[in-house]
Amino acid sequence: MVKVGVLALQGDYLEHYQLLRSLSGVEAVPVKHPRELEGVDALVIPGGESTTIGLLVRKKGLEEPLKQFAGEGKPILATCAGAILLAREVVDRTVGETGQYTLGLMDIAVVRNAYGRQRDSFIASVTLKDIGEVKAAFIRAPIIARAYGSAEIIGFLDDPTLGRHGVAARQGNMYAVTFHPEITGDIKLYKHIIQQAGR
Amino acid sequence: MVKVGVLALQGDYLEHYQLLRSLSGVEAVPVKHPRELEGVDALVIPGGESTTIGLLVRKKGLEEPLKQFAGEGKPILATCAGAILLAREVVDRTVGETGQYTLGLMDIAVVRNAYGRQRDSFIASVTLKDIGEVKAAFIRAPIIARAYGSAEIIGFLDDPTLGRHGVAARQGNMYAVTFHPEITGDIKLYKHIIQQAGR
Amino acid sequence: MVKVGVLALQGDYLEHYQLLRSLSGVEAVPVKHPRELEGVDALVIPGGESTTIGLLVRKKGLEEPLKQFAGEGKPILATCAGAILLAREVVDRTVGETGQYTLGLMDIAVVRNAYGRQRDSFIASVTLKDIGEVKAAFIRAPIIARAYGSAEIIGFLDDPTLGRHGVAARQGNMYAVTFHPEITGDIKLYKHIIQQAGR
Amino acid sequence: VLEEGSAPGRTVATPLVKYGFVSMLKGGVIMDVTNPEQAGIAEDAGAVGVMVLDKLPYDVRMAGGVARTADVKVIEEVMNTITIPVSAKCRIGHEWEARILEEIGVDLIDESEVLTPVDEKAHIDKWLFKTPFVNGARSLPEALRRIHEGASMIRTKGEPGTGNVAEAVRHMKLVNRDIYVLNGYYRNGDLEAIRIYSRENKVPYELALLTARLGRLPVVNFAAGGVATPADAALMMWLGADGVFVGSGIFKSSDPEARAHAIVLATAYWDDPETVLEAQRMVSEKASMLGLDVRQLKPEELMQVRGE
Amino acid sequence: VLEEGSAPGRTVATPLVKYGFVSMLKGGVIMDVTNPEQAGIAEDAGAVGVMVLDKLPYDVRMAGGVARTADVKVIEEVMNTITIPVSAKCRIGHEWEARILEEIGVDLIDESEVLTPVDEKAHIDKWLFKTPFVNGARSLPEALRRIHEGASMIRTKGEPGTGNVAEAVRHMKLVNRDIYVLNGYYRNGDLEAIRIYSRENKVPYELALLTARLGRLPVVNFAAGGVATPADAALMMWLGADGVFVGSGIFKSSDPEARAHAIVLATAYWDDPETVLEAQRMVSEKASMLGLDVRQLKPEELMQVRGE
Amino acid sequence: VLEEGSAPGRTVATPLVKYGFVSMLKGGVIMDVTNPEQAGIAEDAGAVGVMVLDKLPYDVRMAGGVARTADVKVIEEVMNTITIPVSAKCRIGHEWEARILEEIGVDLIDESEVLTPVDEKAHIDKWLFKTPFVNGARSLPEALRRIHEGASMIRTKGEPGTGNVAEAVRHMKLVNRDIYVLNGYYRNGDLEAIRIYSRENKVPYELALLTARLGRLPVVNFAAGGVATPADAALMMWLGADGVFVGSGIFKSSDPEARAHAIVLATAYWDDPETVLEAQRMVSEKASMLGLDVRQLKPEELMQVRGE
Repeated sequence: MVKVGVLALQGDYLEHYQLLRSLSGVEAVPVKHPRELEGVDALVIPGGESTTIGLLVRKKGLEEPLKQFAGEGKPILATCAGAILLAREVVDRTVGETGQYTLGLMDIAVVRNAYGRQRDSFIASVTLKDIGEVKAAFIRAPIIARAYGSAEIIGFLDDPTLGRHGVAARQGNMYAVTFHPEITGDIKLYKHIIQQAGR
Repeated sequence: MVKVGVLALQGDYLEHYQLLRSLSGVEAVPVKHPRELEGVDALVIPGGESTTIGLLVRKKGLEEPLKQFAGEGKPILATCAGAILLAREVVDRTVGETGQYTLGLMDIAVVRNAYGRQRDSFIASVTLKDIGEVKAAFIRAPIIARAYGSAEIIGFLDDPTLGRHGVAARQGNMYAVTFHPEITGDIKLYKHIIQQAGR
Repeated sequence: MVKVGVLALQGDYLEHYQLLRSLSGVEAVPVKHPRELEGVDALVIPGGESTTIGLLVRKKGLEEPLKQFAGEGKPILATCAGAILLAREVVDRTVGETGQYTLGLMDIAVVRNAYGRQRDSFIASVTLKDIGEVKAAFIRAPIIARAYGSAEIIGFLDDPTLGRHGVAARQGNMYAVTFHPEITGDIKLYKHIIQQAGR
Repeated sequence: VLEEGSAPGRTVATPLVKYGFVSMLKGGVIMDVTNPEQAGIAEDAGAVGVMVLDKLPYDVRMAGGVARTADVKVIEEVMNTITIPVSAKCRIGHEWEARILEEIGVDLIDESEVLTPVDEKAHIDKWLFKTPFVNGARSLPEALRRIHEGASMIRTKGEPGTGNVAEAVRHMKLVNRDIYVLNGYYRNGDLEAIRIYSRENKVPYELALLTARLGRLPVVNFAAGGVATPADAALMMWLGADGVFVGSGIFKSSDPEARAHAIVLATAYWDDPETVLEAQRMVSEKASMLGLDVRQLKPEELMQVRGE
Repeated sequence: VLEEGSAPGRTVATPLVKYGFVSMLKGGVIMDVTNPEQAGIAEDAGAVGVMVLDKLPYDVRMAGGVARTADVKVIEEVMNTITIPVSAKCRIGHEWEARILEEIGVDLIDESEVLTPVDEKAHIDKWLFKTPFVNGARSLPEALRRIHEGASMIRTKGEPGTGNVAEAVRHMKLVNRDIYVLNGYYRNGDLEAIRIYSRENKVPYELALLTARLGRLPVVNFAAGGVATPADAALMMWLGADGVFVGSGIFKSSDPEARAHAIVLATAYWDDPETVLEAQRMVSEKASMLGLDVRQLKPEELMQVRGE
Repeated sequence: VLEEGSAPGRTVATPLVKYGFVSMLKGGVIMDVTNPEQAGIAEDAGAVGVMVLDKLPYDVRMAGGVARTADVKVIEEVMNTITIPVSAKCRIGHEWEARILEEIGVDLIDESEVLTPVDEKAHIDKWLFKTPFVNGARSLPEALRRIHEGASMIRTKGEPGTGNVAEAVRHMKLVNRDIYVLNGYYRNGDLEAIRIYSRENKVPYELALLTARLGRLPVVNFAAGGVATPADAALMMWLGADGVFVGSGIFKSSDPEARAHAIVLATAYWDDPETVLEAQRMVSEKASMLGLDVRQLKPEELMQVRGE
């Protein structure tokens, strides 16, 4: 019985929560307070507004627990806003420097709202190294511009204006994806993570 | 340009009429009075209530024109009520002898309402000799119990209670079928008849 | 299949559009953006307000595409406001110099509102060299005062006050007429142009 | 009703089958009967079907009281006497009377305002039945609501049991005009107007759209209520009816055989004046049923207001 | 208007000529102006015509008193300043103001409810004029009555001088819907319904029939009353207007040049969102005229009720 | 929006994409702003989005006149200042203002009763847009009608600009109760009751059925109208709102930064009394906006009655 946590501060933690519960051999728990992190083997950070989530992480003193959670090498799956939260560098397509707070746990550079406004959101399939093909929704999605240090980009997509660009990255047990598999109901990524949780 | 007549006294002459018009090289005309029979190369008798149509044929003096129409060897396609009208012998599954009037142009014996009531109507495919497979609706359909003289049964169907039984017959250029191809929109039978009309 | 364009910025492009569509072997397309000029073999410029059309031509960057369209020697038929648009010189009967913008593709001088106000509009027949007699409506029509360079006047009309004056001109494949054949529904001019489009 | 040994792909009772059945009735006359003798007369007169009742609408009106489905045995005798389709009325909202009629194999069920309803608010959900249903309608919205519940056939309500065809004419024209109105919107691409229409009149949008596109009711539409003479029948056909129901008009007159025969004739040949005349000759005005002028009825005597 | 030496068969001012003229205005904007400067601005902005008034509708509303045709000299100056068609309003029923406008060669006359009418019951008989006329209409019957009197062009009345386009939207949809209704009848061959319609609404049968056949108004139809922003203009074109009249919306705002230009653009390219946006950018909400919510007006302040 | 070189099967703007977007707003607060500075404050306070208006509802109420969409340039400045989703209000029924908002790339459009409607009868057909829409609702039927027109998100209307959350509470409970009622019918297999419900309340049957099955609104549902304190926000979340709109409550108070921040906190942690308390501490009663007791408003001042 693997205990997977879902960071439930803001956004669509509910979709993750229900998909995980539909998997056998998994116990899904919502995480809002530091103390709900104990005994959690893996963590999922859902989509939403990264500025809001960042603010609440600091406000509720989740900063440290998350860092050492990552430090203990427990797997983390971050989607969209999650990815921004883990990135070290963040810029916005129009606003440029946002100076917003992030955990900065991964050595990646992220560009927010890369595809433009909400109406440019779309659904596409992406092939991820070691995981296979995933069908997902790109909602006001960012892109991973660069990966450096021990981080590597594990998924790409073609686009006429942006050319070839990164949409998924990995560093140790941390996975950052710019898309939403939970909207289309695709569960491959979760399975992969559960294995990572070992035992 | 083949001129095909549709007997338009009662029933669903309209469905025939529209399907025929959708065929190229065919001119469809509704027939209600004896004088509308001139210049007609082929005739279709639609579904409906055989007692009603029979009555009107006599009432409007179509009896003779139809007999000699058949006499001239012009092809006739009769569906369901039409088939009953051409039969020499007619009995009903429950009522037994009906003593209803028919043209009696074909040497066949017909049992009406053979499958039971309306709710026993169904849709099925039938293979007709020399014509191929036809998809049609059996609506309160009769069956052709026996064919004698120069008449022959050209289509069969299996049924648990009735066993193997006839559903289509032919005598010269007269075709009697117990089903409705015009309901499902199947046009093979028409094509076949048009060829029969020569030239 | 000749592809004829109608400049659909303002005015009665619809009348042209419907008449052209009623001709067999012609495909009529409305032109509002530069990109709708590709694959157009001939162009018709309809009646309307020349100042408005001129403004929109510049506003929507149709200036260049039209010049090189003419440069490629593809036939152009311009009616009334169209004629003004192609003229190099334009004056108004009362206002004198208007200093309004034109494409200036033809070496003709045009006098606007030559007949006076709207109530002086009329319907008459005109004989055009190489085309024959055309019945048309003169609506607040201009006149072609002079033709110089390679341009020549191909149609005349008598008037008690103006004497003999030009109402149609030609320069290469460009035809400028001061009247409206599409109001009376006369299609000779179109046929002539389609031939010009070759093939 | 699965029998022994069947190949794949033969199914019973789809909408298409019901549709097939009712379009066999087109151009015909269905007559109200209360016993086998009358049923026989109807068949001999050329009816394409009979409607079995306990009492003719006119008598229902006179007797008052509670009117229910006809006697089962009577219906069966009728079914064993004639060969044409047999239909029967059931009380509005009375699921089980309908269940029974299906059970005994009635060909067509009429959920009718002539009988005393058991539920003024809710009609029967007719998709649950294999037997096709026919319902009455005073206007297009009412018709579309019935189709939405699974009716395979529609008829005008008219004012039953009055021998006065005026209300039927009014309903028929009302239905036609709304159809043309929708058709007008549709052809001019004004879907918003269709949306507002279906909201204001409480009908499903898809059906309104379908009707707008077809330019006619998506199902067969008969005229009913107060038809008493061949001319009435011809008139209703002329107004676009696909066929005619005759209630008390025939068996409350004193020349039923001839009248039945004449109306059949007039219905079939409505667009041929000569034949209609011929039909008109077969009946006499003295013999027709005594009618009722609608303006004389008290509100709670109106049957057409039942159901909604 | 016989001049010297003419061949046979050239006639002036037939309906066709008028029709020709107004269809040249299609897809354009006609703006209310009170002096040549404003007229110039309008022309430079790409207007296809100007409407000369003594006071803008908003000021008419505020000033009260008797509103008449504009000054003749002003109209002529305007005619000598710009090259686009010049039109002017005259009081409802005032034959002679119209006569004069024709005399000075105005291209289009608007018999308008903005001015104080001299006869609420009878409009001018416009067949007697060579100059084309335009009239306002709140509904199709009103429009057909004006056409019956010889109007070559129709516009919605809306509620002038309020900068609120709601009434214009309401009128436009009313007109469209009636047309589709008639069209529906016509296509289904229900001439009787058209007959009843023209009786109930007091319009000539032939015109109703013609409209029913064409499926649109037999003459050009512009939107007017309360247009204040490019988006409003695009909305009206989207609703099927052939063009747009702008009253106080432009010269009562504080950015008239840009606004004029933007509305022209939005009208011409109404079906191209990008351009409409471009146009919307050229104006700012703070600068638009102060509007009036129709729910706040007293009945005798409504202009749209004048004439019938 | 076809770009160069694409593999098969990537489409934009399906309902799923809109649904995805709005569910990212869940648990968040969207604030009314009139300029970029306020937008900045909102973002720093942790808002998940801002609603751009020309005037705050309270001022709309005080100023009267015609209220339209905000200035396009203002909206764009806001979009270039903050990173969170930007939405704007448009007049009910004004297709083109919506068209424009889509064109400039607004993330969410609110067809709102705060602005002066151009058509009280018909809302915009929102299926024609890629940008998601949000509409106000006083009851479940009103909500389902908006969803039927393509709304991707619903909010309570409440009574805007009063700082009194009583009406919002009333609307929220009304919506919830109808859902439970439908849910009750559904679980007990009483589809007939659902049929009657959708007829009586003029809503499409399928949607009522879907709602009955899900036991909640098929789309995201926010609370709006009169929220003024963190406790109000927590209360609305407790009542089942997915998030909160705050109108004049924040920028009409005299401690906007703290209040904005506190409401964000209270919304996110509504089920944790401690945090709500913490949030309540960040504001003071003296500083909140001066409210209006609904019992004191005149009928034609009510905004919640617009549209239907």
